[in-house]
Amino acid sequence: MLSTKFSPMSKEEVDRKWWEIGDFFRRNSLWMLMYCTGCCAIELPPAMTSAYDMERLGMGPMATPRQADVLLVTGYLSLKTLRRLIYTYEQMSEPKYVVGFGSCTINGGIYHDSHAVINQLNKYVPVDVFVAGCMPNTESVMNGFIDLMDLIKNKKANGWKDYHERNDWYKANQKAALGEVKIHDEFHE
Amino acid sequence: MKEMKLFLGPQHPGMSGNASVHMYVDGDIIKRSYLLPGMLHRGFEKGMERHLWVNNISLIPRVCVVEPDTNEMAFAMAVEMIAKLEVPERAHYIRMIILEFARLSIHLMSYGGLGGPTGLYTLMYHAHTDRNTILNIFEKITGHRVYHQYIVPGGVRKDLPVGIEKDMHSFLDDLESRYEEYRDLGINNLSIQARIRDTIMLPKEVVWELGVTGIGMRSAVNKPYDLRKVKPYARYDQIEFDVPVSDYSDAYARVDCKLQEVLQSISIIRQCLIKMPKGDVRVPISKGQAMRWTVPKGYAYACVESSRGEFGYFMVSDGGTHPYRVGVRGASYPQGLLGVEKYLPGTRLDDASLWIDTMGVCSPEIDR
Amino acid sequence: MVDMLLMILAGVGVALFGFVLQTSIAGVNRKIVGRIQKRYGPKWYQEFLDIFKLLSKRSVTHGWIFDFGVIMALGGIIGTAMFMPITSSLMAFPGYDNFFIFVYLIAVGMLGMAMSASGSGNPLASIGVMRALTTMLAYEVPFMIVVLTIIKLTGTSSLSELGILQQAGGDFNWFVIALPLGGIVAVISLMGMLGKKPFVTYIAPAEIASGPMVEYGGKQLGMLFIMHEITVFIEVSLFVHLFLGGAENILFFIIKYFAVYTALNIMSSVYGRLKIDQVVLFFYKWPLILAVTQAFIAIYLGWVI
Amino acid sequence: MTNSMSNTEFVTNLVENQYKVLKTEVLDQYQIAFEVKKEDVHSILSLLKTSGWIQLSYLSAVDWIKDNEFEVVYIVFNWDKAVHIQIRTRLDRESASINSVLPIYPGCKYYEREAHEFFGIKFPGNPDYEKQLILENWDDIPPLRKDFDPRQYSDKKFSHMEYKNDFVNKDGKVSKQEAREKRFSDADKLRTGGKK
Amino acid sequence: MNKQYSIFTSWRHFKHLFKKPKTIPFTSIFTKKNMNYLNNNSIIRSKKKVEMSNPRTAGDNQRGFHTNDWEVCIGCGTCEEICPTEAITMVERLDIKDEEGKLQQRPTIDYGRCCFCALCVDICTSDSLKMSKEYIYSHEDPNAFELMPEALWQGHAVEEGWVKDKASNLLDLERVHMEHESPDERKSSFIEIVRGYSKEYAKLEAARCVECGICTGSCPVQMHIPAYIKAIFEDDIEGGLRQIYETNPLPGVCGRVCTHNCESACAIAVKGEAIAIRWLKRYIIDSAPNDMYEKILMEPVSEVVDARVAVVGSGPAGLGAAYYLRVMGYEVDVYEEKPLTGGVMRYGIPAYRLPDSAINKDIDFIEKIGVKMIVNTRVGKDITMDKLEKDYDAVFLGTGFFKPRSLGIPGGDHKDVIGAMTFLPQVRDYERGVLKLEDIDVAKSIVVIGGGDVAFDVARSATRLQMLKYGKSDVKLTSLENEDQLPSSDDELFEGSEEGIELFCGNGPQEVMIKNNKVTGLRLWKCLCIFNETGSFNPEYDKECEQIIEGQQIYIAIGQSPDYEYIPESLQGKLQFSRGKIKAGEFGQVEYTPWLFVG
Repeated sequence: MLSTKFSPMSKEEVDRKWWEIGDFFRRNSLWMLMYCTGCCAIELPPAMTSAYDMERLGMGPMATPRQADVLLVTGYLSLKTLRRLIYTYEQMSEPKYVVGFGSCTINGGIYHDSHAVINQLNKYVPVDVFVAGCMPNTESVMNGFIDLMDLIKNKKANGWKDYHERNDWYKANQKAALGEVKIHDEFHE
Repeated sequence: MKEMKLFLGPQHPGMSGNASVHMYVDGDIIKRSYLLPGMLHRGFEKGMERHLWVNNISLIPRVCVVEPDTNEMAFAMAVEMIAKLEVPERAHYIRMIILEFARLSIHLMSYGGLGGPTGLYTLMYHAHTDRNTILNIFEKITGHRVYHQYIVPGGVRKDLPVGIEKDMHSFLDDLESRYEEYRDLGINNLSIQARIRDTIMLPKEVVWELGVTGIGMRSAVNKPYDLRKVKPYARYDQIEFDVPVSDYSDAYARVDCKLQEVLQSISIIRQCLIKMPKGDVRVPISKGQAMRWTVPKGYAYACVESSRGEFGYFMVSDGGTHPYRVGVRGASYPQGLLGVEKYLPGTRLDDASLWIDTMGVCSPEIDR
Repeated sequence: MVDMLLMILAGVGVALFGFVLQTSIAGVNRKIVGRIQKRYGPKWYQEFLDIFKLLSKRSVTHGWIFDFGVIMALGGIIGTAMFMPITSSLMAFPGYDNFFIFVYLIAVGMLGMAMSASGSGNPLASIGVMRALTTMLAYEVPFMIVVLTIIKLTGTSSLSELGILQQAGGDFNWFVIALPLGGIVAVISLMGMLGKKPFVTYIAPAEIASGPMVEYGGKQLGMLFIMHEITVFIEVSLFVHLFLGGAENILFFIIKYFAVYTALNIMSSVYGRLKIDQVVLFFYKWPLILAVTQAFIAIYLGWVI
Repeated sequence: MTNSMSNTEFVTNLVENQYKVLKTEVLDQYQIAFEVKKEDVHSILSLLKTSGWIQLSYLSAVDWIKDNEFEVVYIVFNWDKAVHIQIRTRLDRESASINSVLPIYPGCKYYEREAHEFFGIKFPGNPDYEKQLILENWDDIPPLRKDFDPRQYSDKKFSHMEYKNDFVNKDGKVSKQEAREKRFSDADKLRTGGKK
Repeated sequence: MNKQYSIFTSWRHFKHLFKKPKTIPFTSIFTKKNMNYLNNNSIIRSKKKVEMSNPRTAGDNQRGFHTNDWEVCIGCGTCEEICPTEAITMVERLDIKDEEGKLQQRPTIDYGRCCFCALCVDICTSDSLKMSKEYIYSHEDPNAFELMPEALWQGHAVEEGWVKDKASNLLDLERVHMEHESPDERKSSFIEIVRGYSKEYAKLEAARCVECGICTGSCPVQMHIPAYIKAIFEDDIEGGLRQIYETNPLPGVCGRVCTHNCESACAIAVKGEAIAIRWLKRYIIDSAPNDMYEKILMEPVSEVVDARVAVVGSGPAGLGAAYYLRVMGYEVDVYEEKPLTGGVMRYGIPAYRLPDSAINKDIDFIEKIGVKMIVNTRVGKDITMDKLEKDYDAVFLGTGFFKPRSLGIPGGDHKDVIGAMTFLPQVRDYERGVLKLEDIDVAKSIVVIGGGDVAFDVARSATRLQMLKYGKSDVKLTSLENEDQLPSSDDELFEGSEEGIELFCGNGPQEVMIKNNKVTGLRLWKCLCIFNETGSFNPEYDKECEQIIEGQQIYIAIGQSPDYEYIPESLQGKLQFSRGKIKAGEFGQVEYTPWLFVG
């Protein structure tokens, strides 16, 4: 009976099924890495704490990049931060997602002509969802997360794959803005 | 054992804000440490020179994220000082209400933040929930939860909305009734006391040396050195309030002062609501449309008492439509940079993030 | 041979049961703690989602010690859990439920984790491991004294027999009541064992960024989570069997287990974390004094309620 | 704190009696400014410190590019007398250097580092003043100088978003907006006699 | 202080186990779309549909996403100017109807820049740009963050959040007070009413301008209005003067008497008082020292073209043409029949509005750059058209409308029914002292017909003459249009009535009442409508509503027609006329007579 009914799935199909199952877990247990790169981080505590209780969505803060699934880039990125952000992003285990908060990550925001702040985040690391606002209210943040989950469900949150595929492009952009991604100070010799 | 290099931040749950404390530790004891600022550098002082006087009001709250109102107030005061503006009486009271709510909000946040380094997350959850209510009140008044852009040179941007007093009173009553609960959960709790008593000292002698102001200073020198008392701005001279002080400058004393200030703030807001007159709330900086407002030539240094100390704006105007130079004295600049370098060594690794929290080091205002 | 296989299978079953039980209860506990924090908390099965999510992720390795340590930790803990009696009569390896087996075997898992964490090369991880071991030293001493007192009083170190002994004495003739000081010491030590506040110095996200776990991500972290859940299962079960009179049937076991774990969780939710030196000082002060007093009272004076 | 007006007078007498002050400005009852010569700064500051102005509130600089000068500003405060004192002095822009006030006010350490970083003023006597503090791998002139244009720098290094949306509706006609803008800029050029 | 602390203090918080949490339910956090996602996400698929899910409604002042009512928006671009983040770009939309006082452009907002400061709302000149209470928007594509605000946000109506009010307004809606002579004083003399701005006041007034440039389009000569206002603001008189002279050779005159269409188009006028553009122009002219004038005026005349042009008539058109021709390098001669150049400026407009000094200043400078003025020479009488054609390479006709239109009602040809253009030159001549007061025949009571600026000129001049002559004034003014539709400018109406002119607006004259060969009054009928359905002039009257107003003289100021007598008949045959004007091509060149140009 089994042998007649069971048509062996192709390897791709098996992979796809596994991936979908994995996606279910992944999107229901997004652990965030808050890198407080900018102001928008201030709206995350309300989201995480009792008023909005983000844990209901299965999300929670994580201490280190290795443990986290989604990197929250909360606002503008100065060059000094961007170096460390790239470090952080590359340390995260895949699949990983990035949410860009606020105007600054989209097109520079109020710091568009500053000498120290980059303008477009998605030139340096791939971004899956942008949340508008300066800063986004807690509700926008929460809705942004649902959007990310929806994207994961529809297999559209592929930023991390893109980072592999177009690694040269990202690296070139990083180099153009930063000069050098490597950090030079007493602690990073 | 050899000295070990450790980072506290920038991406670190114990670090409030995007800055990094570099530490050399021996076992658990910090041997040397210094703050690595600049992660949040946006070139504010340059940016302000390049914005019109009126446009600057959208820029300045962003100097210190958690407490935008003191920025706005200091900026407004500096402009008013140069332009010799007479702010309407009602605006003074509205400003005080906003400032005190901001103080409440940041004290709650930092008291809740005590829960982070000590692991008492319940405290954090409770405090942030109450802070959320304040943010909602702010939103009703100013249009945004965090970046209020409300206190502007010449007054405030809009009058208080109708019926907001009710919201304020109900929140204040609620907070006051739960004040003892808060103390019991936090600093009366023995496990927290173990962490903050007799540790992270900032001795009286070094306060002046560092230039630390605010609670960090008052909890050490036992004198009411509060700018609201010493050189009253707005209408603080017409309000009765006490300045909590202490002569034993451990972390406990600082948190204790902070909590007592919460009560004082509540009382100030109540007095303001009673004393507030009716009338206009804003005068323009000069005649004409906003893009052509000018401020006469002059220098000014205006400072306000933020939750972390003296927050000052140094301003130079050359009579044009843009400020010539704006310098920001971040309130936590001394304790954040020099304090970490000189007085963190000797404490334990566990104390580093408590230092940052109880001193109220706000990295965006250091970096600017 | 078949017996042996069946027993091992049953042992794995016990470990699995422990994992499922503990993970579910942990999920429910997150909701309960959430209540204290004025919120609803996550879904009760959130812990499962988290663990499976971690297993579904790709992970980075930091050398073979790192990977091997994780497997050793998980294997060691599963091995330990296999010997755990569920009720006083239901167990995979009857007769092998001696208290000391657990003390010995659990060290394998801990060692694996310590090895792996040190293999990651992150200074925070080594600090974390150091702190974990220090804490362990601190809480084990009073706990051992209390347990040895029980063993001395009853003359047996088998968990199931201890359980049956307590049940035979009538309702609530539990050691936690019979030896009240020891009971308090055991509860405090259990909090240390489970890594509950105020004794959770080795995870301490705000200081050492979750300590030993700092470099783990993806599958390794998932395995560590499973290991952690089973460790908790072992430790709480030990307490149930030693101090709460074991369990006549599975239902009682689950109820007692739930009650102990939840009570500890609720308690720990309103405490902050102590410093590592304070933890050691604390355990060597009050619990040790209490434990020694209890041993003295119970063994030499024979005052047992 | 009472009798504040006499506080500013007190300061004025204190400083003006002993040093040559180029300009005195009483900004309000809590603030007073002195413009002094570079050589006098340190002695005035130590005088003030001994008279109770023990807190250095702020130290920074202003770039007066038209005069080719930097103006260094020290703001000190006395909590008992409640007067902020600005001490301002001008330095030559090309070789801006002034001795550190570290021995008088230890709190100036980081302010001086920052002033060096953002203006390029040298502070001999401050051990670390040449280390980078806020910026990292900076590759241009100090950014707070007036001749530094952050927009230029930003455009050079960081791209801007170029939106692909098309909201323009011209119906294939000549753009009036462009014509208008051209006229605007032409008119602006006229100001300087751009006709020539 | 009694410090109470123990291990157990925090246990009181166990009570929260049995209290309702403070958490906000999902249905007031998430949008409906996201709530549906959540509903379908659990392991057990729930069939339950989400009925209501709305994020928390923000406070009344919420600075959310923008909405912009395109009907109200005038496209001034002030929002673009003030935006601190350069997030706003004005985008050309030619699908919007082209209206006076509006530009065909609307703002787009880049939410990758916007900082939600609401300064754009506070400075919006038409109050069309508002902020809604919507604050939720996220997208995976950064391109989706440039939006064009419309009255609806994302296709549905939303509540208003931050709107401008009195306190938050950033525009200055009130004009800087201009000093006027008081009505009593000015009534009895011809001194200039408007004193002009001082430097300080001019700067304040200039500071009100938002530089939108809508006015430029409504100006007949397309002056660089925002540019020279900015120049005033920046205290750069020289630059402003240059900008003015680029388009207008007679700024001194225009600064006093132009029709200032710009001011009715002014963006500030949508909500407040328009910028005093005309007076600001006058300020530049008045405050510029003479040497600056010369410097600026001489600059452009660089090369000399070997060609000569004759300009007939020295009115505004003639002088303008002369100036620009001269600037281009032509040699220009201006022919004027009257002893003084200036045409209507000199002989039409009364001195209280336009003193001679201002005209002289302008004309002197035109003369200075090399334009030759030949006065007292009437073309057609003193010099023939043919001669002009022979002597010059081109001829420009800049003659004005001096012949009064006739009234066409009974009694309209009486000698006491006087045309405005007969009267006004007399007034000017009196002011100059050419005529004596006694020579001018002004009756004790006067009726003026017409509602334009000229009618007011007549009425107000007559008032002054009466005051001088009799010590009291009695002038009535009647027009077809109602008071609020009068074609004259508002200040004329306001100042006129201040000076005691009685208005009988909305009435059509039917008969001049004559008794004993003397005018005694005017019979009026109520005017119902002035234009018929097709829009041509065809007034209808209400005969029932009759009114007779008394007056000994009647002045007609209902428009003038040109006088082409000077053009020889041979030439007239070739020309075509339309509504009193010579028909010409695009550049003023007359068909079939290539050497002839008209204004």
